[in-house]
Amino acid sequence: MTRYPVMTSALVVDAALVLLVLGLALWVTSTRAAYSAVVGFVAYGLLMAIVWVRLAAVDVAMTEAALGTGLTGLLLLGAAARLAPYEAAEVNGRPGRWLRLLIGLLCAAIALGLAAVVLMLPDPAPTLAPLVAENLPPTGVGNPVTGVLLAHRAIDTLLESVVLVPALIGVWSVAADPAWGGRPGSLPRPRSSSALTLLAQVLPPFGILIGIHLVWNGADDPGGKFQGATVLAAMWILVLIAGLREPPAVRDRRLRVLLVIGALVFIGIGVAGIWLADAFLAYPEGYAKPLILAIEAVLTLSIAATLGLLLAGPPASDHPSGGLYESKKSG
Amino acid sequence: MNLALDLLTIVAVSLGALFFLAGTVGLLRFPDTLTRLHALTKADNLGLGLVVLGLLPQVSAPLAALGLIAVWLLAMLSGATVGQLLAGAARPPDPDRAEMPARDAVSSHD
Amino acid sequence: MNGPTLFGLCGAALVGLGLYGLLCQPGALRKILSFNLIGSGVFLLFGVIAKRGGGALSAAGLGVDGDPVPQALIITGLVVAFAATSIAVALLLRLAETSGRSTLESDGPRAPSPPGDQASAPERAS
Amino acid sequence: MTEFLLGAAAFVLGTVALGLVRLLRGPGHADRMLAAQLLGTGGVAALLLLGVATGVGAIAEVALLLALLAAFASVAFVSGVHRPEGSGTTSGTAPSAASSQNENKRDSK
Repeated sequence: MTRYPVMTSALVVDAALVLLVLGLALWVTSTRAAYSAVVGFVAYGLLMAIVWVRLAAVDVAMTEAALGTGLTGLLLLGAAARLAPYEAAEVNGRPGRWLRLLIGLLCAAIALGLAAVVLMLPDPAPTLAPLVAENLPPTGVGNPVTGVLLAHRAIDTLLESVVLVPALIGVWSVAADPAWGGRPGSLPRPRSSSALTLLAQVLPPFGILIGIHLVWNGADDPGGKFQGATVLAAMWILVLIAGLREPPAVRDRRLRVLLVIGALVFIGIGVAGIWLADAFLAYPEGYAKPLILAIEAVLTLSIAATLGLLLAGPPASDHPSGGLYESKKSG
Repeated sequence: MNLALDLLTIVAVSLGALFFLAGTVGLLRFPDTLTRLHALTKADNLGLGLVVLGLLPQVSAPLAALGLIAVWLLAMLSGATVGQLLAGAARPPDPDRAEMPARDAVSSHD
Repeated sequence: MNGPTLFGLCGAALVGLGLYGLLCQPGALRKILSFNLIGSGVFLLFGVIAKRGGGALSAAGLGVDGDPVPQALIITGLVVAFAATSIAVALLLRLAETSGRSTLESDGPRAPSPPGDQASAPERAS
Repeated sequence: MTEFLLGAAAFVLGTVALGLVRLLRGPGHADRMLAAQLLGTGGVAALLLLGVATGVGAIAEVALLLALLAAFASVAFVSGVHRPEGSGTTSGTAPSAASSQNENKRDSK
């Protein structure tokens, strides 16, 4: 298993990918209709997943595939559809021709500067990989990325899972006052269709299986809680869109506990580490792997719920079928 | 034996690639959304299916083979559903629009 | 020219493109998209550094051939970028709902169009 | 064999990339989404080919994820098309300064 068995074919794939990615990026920035730009962006995320595979970052590729094409696509496509009526007025805000030229030149200069940096990267490249490989066995996990996320740089991961909660509070906080505490209402509610219902009934069991598999496997192989949580969130949202379930009301106390339990368990184990292993977020000898798995399991649930609710948007109304539009008409 | 399996891989993967090409040509050349959708679903199911078939002899672990088949089945399931949904979106079942060809409905309402 | 360098140059170009879109596109949703492109370009640069720094792990027989530290950072970054995008989209939808516009320009007082009256949106003078 | 599989991956990618011309041309949102859908399936095929060619089994799981979530974007698309129904007849009324190549191609039904 050599890294580049055949240099030329591999390089052709890479070059094709780069051209495609740049072409789509150009389309996203330059096309006039926002909806087309968003569709281009979804395709762009898909290609980026393949790019990550080519860069030997399979963990990242999974995250990109799940977040970039799945959840972000839903979020942005929905927003573009709802913003379409306002779009015609946007043309007025365009900067003038000369200003655009100037901006273009400056951006090109920045890109060229970055390109120069890429070409001048030190060779041999500095790396922390040997250090990680050396320190991986004590953690008991076999996937170096998971090891970094949960053992070596656990503070980053903790802050990240904490930061998702304020992000959700931020989304909720743009709700209109009377709607506070109600059910999220940004999800699209298409006309009920048997195909959609079928998809929402058949796909989630597979999705949940794959999500659990990703989390469980993430200890030793590519995968992990973010990827698994994204899949779980996507399945939940699919069920909500199909109308098989209603999104939970924001004031629901059990929901709120679910949202923060992951970070709390993480912090709790981290604080316990001060006494048991002499450092915040350190794991006692021999217990690293079970503790990491426990944290991953609870964090997965919390992250999945948070991601799903981020997509579902701010609370809209208490009306069972109430979207934003219904609540506005009545008010 | 090995040669035969390799040959199977080459034939099936090439055929699959060909179906992708056919699907693309159809997507580009066919006159309206529904016929394009038709071309696309052919490429989806047959192209991917043939590629998976071709790759099966090349993987050693049975679990990996199972994974390949699972990918194909999932793609079929979502492809079929999405085909339904997109077709519904391309031609909404309103009586005043139903008789129009999809492309006219698309461009004339602007 | 090898693969990682190619992707590195691609990342640099993405940052430039995204920056241009962020500055020149008037629509706020387009700005969000462009901002995501910039972020994606930065992640790509990180990924190239991870790939270049790899090799030691594959030698150790772990089967992963990139520096896991930048890769872990990219994963964290992707999730946070999604959270930030969802906040931006929520703010933007609320802005459109209350003020009837989807741009960020603030010059001059605008007649507030009633929320939901979407037909009147394009008639506002700029 | 590796070379052949890599070549096939490049071919499939290049082919579905050609399909992206449909993304440029439209004319409707549905057509654009079709191009993205084809790119999705082609991407899954290319990933499977790459995975077997390089011997990294986990790549197949990326393909699995893509296949699982490809339907998702299309569901969003379909729901998005129905949402602004009846209210989105504003396109084309704006004074478009430069060449409005896409202005009239939006199907805002």
